[in-house]
Amino acid sequence: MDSFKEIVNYISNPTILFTTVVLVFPFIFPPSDWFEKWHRRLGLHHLWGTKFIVIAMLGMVAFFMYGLGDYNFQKIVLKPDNVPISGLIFLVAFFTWLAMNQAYKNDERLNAGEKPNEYFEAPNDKVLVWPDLVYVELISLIIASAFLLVWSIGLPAPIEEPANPTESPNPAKAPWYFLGLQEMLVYFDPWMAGVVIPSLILVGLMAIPYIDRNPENSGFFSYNRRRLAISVFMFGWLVLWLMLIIVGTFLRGPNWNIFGPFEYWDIHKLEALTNINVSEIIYIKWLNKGLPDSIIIREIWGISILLGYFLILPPLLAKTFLKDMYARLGSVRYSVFIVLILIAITLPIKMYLRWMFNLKYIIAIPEYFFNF
Amino acid sequence: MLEGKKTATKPPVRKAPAALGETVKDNEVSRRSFFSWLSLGWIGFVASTGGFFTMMLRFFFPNVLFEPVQTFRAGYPDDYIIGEVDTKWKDKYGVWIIRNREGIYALSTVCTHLGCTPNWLASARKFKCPCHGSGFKSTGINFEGPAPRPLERYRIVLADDGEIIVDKTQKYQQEKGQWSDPEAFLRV
Amino acid sequence: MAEQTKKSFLEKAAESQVWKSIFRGGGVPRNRRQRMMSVLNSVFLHLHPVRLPKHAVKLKFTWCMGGLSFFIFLILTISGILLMFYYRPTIEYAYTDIIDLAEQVPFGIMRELHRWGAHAMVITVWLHMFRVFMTGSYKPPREFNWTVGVILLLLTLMLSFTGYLLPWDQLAIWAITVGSNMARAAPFLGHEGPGASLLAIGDINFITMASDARFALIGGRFMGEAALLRFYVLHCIGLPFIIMIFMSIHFWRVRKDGGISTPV
Amino acid sequence: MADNQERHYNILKLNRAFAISSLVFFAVWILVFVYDFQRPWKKYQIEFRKLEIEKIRQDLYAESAALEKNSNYNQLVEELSAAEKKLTVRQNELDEIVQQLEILDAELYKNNQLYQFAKADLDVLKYEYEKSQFGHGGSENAGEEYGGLNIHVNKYYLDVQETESRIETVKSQERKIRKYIDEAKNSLTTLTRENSLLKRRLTKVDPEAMSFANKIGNIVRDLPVIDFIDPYYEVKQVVVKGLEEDLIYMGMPKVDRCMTCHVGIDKAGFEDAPQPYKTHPKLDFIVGPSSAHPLSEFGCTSCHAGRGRGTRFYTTAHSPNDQETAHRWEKELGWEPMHYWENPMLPKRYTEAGCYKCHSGNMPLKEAETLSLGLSVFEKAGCYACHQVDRWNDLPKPGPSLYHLASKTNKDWTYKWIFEPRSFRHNTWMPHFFKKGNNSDPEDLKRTEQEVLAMTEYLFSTATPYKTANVDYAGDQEKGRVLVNSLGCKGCHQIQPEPDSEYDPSVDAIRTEQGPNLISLGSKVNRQWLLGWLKNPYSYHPDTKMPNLRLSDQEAADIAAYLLADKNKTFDQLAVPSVNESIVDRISADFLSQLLRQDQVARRLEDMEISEKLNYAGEKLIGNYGCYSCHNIAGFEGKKPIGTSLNVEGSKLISKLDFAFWHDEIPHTKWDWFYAKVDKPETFDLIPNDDGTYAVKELPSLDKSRMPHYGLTDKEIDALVTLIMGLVKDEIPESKLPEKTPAYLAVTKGERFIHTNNCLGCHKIDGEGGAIWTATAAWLGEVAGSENSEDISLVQSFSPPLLNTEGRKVQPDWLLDWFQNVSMIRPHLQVRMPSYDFTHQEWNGVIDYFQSKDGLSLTYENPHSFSQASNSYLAGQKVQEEGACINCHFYGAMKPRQDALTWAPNLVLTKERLRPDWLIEWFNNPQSVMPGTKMPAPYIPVDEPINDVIEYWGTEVATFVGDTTAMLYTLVDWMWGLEGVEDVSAIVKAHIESQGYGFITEDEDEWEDEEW
Repeated sequence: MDSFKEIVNYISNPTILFTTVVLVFPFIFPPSDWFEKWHRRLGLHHLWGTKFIVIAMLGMVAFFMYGLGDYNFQKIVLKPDNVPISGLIFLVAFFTWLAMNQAYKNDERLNAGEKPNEYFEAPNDKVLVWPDLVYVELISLIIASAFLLVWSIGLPAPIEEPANPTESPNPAKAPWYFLGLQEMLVYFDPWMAGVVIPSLILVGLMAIPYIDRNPENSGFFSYNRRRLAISVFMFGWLVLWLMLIIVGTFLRGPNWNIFGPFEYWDIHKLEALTNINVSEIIYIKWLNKGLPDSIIIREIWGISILLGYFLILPPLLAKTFLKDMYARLGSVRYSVFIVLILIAITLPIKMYLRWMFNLKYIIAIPEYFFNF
Repeated sequence: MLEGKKTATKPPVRKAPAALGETVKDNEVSRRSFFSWLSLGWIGFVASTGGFFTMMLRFFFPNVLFEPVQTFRAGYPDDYIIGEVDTKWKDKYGVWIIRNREGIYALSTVCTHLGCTPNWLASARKFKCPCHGSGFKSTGINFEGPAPRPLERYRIVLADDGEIIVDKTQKYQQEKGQWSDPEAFLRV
Repeated sequence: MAEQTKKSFLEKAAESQVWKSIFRGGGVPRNRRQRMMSVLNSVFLHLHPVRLPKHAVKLKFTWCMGGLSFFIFLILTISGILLMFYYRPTIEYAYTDIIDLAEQVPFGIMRELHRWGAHAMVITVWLHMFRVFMTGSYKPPREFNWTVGVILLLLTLMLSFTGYLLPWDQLAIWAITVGSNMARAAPFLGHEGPGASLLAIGDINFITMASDARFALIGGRFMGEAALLRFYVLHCIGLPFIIMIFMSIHFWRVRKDGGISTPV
Repeated sequence: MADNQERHYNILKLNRAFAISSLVFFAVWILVFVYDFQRPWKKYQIEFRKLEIEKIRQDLYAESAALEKNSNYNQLVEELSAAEKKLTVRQNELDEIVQQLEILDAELYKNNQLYQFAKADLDVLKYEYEKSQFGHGGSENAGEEYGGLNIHVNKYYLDVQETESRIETVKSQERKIRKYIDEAKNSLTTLTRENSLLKRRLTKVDPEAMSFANKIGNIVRDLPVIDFIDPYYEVKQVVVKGLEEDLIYMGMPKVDRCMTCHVGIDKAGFEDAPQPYKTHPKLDFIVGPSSAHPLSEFGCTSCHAGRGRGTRFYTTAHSPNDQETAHRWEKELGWEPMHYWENPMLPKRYTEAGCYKCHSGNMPLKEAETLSLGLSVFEKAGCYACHQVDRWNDLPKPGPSLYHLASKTNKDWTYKWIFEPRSFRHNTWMPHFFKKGNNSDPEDLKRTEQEVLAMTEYLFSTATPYKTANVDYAGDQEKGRVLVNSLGCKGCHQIQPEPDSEYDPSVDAIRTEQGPNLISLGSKVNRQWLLGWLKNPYSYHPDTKMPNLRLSDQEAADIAAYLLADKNKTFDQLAVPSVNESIVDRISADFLSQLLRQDQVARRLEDMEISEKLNYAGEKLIGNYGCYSCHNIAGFEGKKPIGTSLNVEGSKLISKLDFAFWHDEIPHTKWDWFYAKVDKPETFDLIPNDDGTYAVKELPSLDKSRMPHYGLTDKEIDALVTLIMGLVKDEIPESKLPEKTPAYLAVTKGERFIHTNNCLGCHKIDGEGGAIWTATAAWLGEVAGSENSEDISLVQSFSPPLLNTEGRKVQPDWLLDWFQNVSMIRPHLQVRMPSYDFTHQEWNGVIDYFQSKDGLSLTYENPHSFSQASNSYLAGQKVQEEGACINCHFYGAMKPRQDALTWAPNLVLTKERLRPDWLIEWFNNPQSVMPGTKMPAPYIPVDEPINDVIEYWGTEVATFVGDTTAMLYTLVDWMWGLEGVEDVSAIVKAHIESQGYGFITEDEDEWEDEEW
């Protein structure tokens, strides 16, 4: 069994975990025909069948039960403020399944030329709110209240030692719903991870209805006809948001080092964190001279890379891969969409640059706190 | 915002007399006068709202702070000998003041490993942490033991009367490239 | 008397002038009209339309997450107001008041209810948004209500964040320290943000530790008394006030935009 | 648009109304911003900034002028330019060095990075390796990997070090080249430091000295709305941790914002600026950052009181020093009394009240003259006897004992004295209970006369006899007069028949009032009592402060004869009224009715004889007036004092002070109430009329204010009010109090003991005290003529000795012995150290005080050892010979060579008495130890050629040449070897009786030059 723990610990390393998830993701949530083909061929569509959710839930429960027998796992999972995240894992898994299950069923109906499941009730075939909805609501309220009360009795709210601004706990973590952002701090400076990215997430979310102009499939679950939209959303929601939260909560330990779920939080654990900037690579490693004094000359390479990424890539894509999309969205919507997507993609890009080349900053101007 | 207000209020005011000059019969409304009165009204209203929000914003910055003083006066540059680590503020403020040929800097006495307080070993010319043996050079750079990064430096500037002021609110970390900040190092 | 009329006490009560004046003549709805009127005549139920598509009452479709979010918000409001009777937002008292809630105050479980409810609300709001996305319910004419929803999501997170500081323990201040340190890196507005050092005239820097965005948030250069008070006021008055305004808009727009989304 | 259906208003009108209302609204907003921006303190800061600029400019001007005149400076400037010229020749070398450094820096950067990377990897491997050792997983070949990488890392480290040393070499080359220029620059910087600092300061405050950007910034930083960022004009404050503002429910740390307007308060150089810009006086002592009371630790209101958080003149609760100031403030600053703050600022004259809350154990308080005077008066006047204050709980009653009054004086005198003490002795501390504003009606006078008669009757009927040995020497008045002047009586007593119109009360002046003014004793006491008292005061009153002067019977008789010769005829002729039974009945009835019904009272009175009534009334009246609080009176032992306890009087709520009918005439402040109460205690029994006269309130006799009238001067009353305002309940944490070291406690206790027992009436310590010197001078004038009495050094030599360095000076066990058994030390002195009946503990307290004051804490020392065969002893013998100590000092029975005028202590006493260390200090510089002493520093060879020393001083002395201390120790050794008679008093007495002092009355100058 120890070897199982070691395997789990091993694959918990973000390099492996993230790479796996990124590689598998398009096959689970195929954004295009090609992936769709393999999705079917690999039988991944069975994931959304009724059998699977039973197996998955049982499996997850079994994993947690097994894990709770381990001191380290128990310690991190049963930390009062982490309990909701365990709940979140189950809930998200279930509801993702529920949504996809209904979506696939509807897709089949649509493919068969039928109306979606939700349509069976013709517009005139309505029900009165009293008592059906009111009653359902009342019952939900009762169940939810009872659930919260049980939770409250069962799990005391945490109260740790009194606040001490001079003695920081190790690790010091933000509230769990912001841990995704804190995780990004490893790869970005605070102005990006803490300000720009959250703002863009909000802007991006608000922009969804204005960019996704596909008029179809409103009011019922479906996948096929919105697969790009859903795939992109799912990637952001499940991978970039929830997975980073889970990593930040369960896997980040002292000195913000990565610890597997069954690993002891050893404060002495070390990770080589020596990183290097693009300018240093170019001037010192390659050109073998000192860094130039002028900031512009020093950072011209990084600036060029970034300008190329944000100014040249979008039109290039518009002419090639995303030709259809460009035509559909028009230039303004396309620009907004592509910039948001490109910024979102910088996160995985920077992650891999860090893991592979120890790259710290593409542009490093600490003089003005401008590091990217 | 203020500037916007000033420039924006002018044109309608100039227009107003012209509008008033026209004879307005009963219910007939001149488009121009309608426009200028209305816009004047809106400009005034928006500006006032601006005033309200400015007030709201300013309200969040009190005129005095009740925070403990984090700065202290550390005597004059001449009190420090070139090449020596001065430990006289260690107990009271948790700061070493070191003068080298170029100038003076203030090092935090908190070991970057687990926060113990290292000792200055004058004969070996190094800071040695008694807890886990981390060693730092007189610059604060870590060179032995488990400490992951150099000691932090504090802001150090000259007061009007030439006395050194050490400000512990501002820290400079070498690994972040902050030691090159002009206030991380006092040139004398 | 009871024998003569053969009406139960409740029935009699429902016919009294007092009952009728309060419930606008409503008894237990027994026919279609009464069922409609019971919704129309109640200020609370009036939130609902009178009639709904069938799938709107199916949990499988709605997940009930929006309703639960609102309901948990109500639980949080009530438990929060109760907590305010014992909790004093000062660095002297905050921590010990929280201890007393657990140790001494009758039904101090209110604090657990509040805390876990807050976590639950964050989750239900997320899931609500997830469901709305998956059913494509943000599409015209509901774009703006989706935007309002995003604002509500943000406000929910901010409410939870501001509440996190109030116990004034290590967990609280360090979580908030880590969180609010982001503000000091805000471009141009934080003293460690890109460009902040450019906002200067001569020797005078305009964005400093005592004048940046983080200062406005925590009311000081360090996490301290002012931060606690500011977070408390935001948590108990400021943000609830704003979120209620946006919730009203949200609910109103749900009705005005045609109720729950349905397949065309 | 065109059709206006369903409309009521003309839209144009509405638009117009909207436009106008929103413009007005906007104008109101501008007003709001202006209101918020215009803080009253700003104008003071603006004004102060001008003052500061002016001052720095002046300083800078002066400094620059001084610099230009400094030849050193001009020379350095020239040197520098020469060095710079020289350097241009070697510019190529420098350029090359710069290039080299650039390359080397890049190399170092790279090497360092390689090293850091490798090191980080190594550390990880090390951890992995250690973990694998521990059995917690980790790769198995971690050890090998670790070892392999370690070699790499070490190599990289060597690379780094190598580059570093190369950089150091290049840099040292550069330094060598720049050596001269650097040196010149450094010395120039040192020379111009003050100048450049002033310039720096000027650029911070003076817009004209600022760069263009800063000039703009200087304006922008104080603009409305953004003036939170880094304003120049700002609310300044000090948060005083530990000192709390009493907010009834709880204490809150003090927050003082006074320096927001009093901007210059801690900046030296604005001593002459007008308020509120003035520098605080005595910055080195208080307020200054390095003083004992820095502003940041004590704030302002902890001493001055007031509403520290205020930033406006009114809201800070300023208090005017006098009515004139109040009117000026009202006019100029819109001031009015701040009624909503219990502790308004203390007026300037009562400021020292703030010192007391921390320094309540001291006497005197340094730098607090008024408060010290207040303490002195409070103790002297015996306020503490009626008004309990913890500080004085242990003191005996301030007045003389009346247990044996009948043996001391007679009834008539007693009656007249009680009725009006100042008619007998103009400056007595015994206060007036009668003939006050509230009991001077003819009716009142009649009653009070009978009251005094009753009290006198009681005192005499309860008095027990005072037994003294019957002395029958005839006294000589003249001799007595000389004795009174020379023995030291005047350290504590005055003989001052008329009031001194220029009397200026001070702690020092009150020292001569320790005992009563010795006038008109002939009208007061009987001779037998006086003789007994003079011989041994303790036999009459064990608690008296009057010590025993060890008078012989003859001396006592002489003094008594002198003192009794003075009579007060006017006083003697005052009539004593006869007993008026009906009034005595009324008085007795007043008291009886407190216990009995009216009919019972009448019956009781019928049953009583007149003497019984007098005794009864007398006893009750003594209780009523509280006479027993100050005097020992039979039947009142252990009774509580009658006055209000004043322990926290300064913190009393003003609403608890009854101003009665005084609405405008007395400002309603605590201090004005106290002033009125002390100045004229019956004030609040009176009703002021418009014409300046008073009516008396309708009060039963026993309800009238009993507080007596002391006839104090304004200065004394102010001092007392200062003290009372200082008696507050504030809790001061230990951290703010002087550190309670044993030495501090000993000194504090000692100072108070010394004050209470008036040691400084005779002695001077560190320049304080010595009230007796005037008497000494007077005596000198009589025995040796005015030219001698004007010679201050002579006066000093005939006055009690200075006690500077007493702790270091004497051996403590000798001092204790001597205190308890006083013997002659200074043979020429007439003035006598009295014998006190202090306990061992009290004497030890005094010794501890002396020692602690001098920084000594040891109580036991090794005795000084010496050998009569040693070089040192022999050398000492030579030195004393050459120094001719015998000229002034007794060597046992051997009389000094010179006249008694210059005589000095018997050196045989020294080994028992003095500490060798102190003797060295003394020999080195007698004047610095005891300024004005007649002792010269012993002459010893210091710079003379060694052969001369051997020739003139002998080989023994020569061995000590070059070591002054050792040389002086030879004298110590010699003295320790000196044996002989210790008590030379008989010799001295015989000599002075036969030959006198040998005062030189002619040709004073020559005398001084030759001898000293």
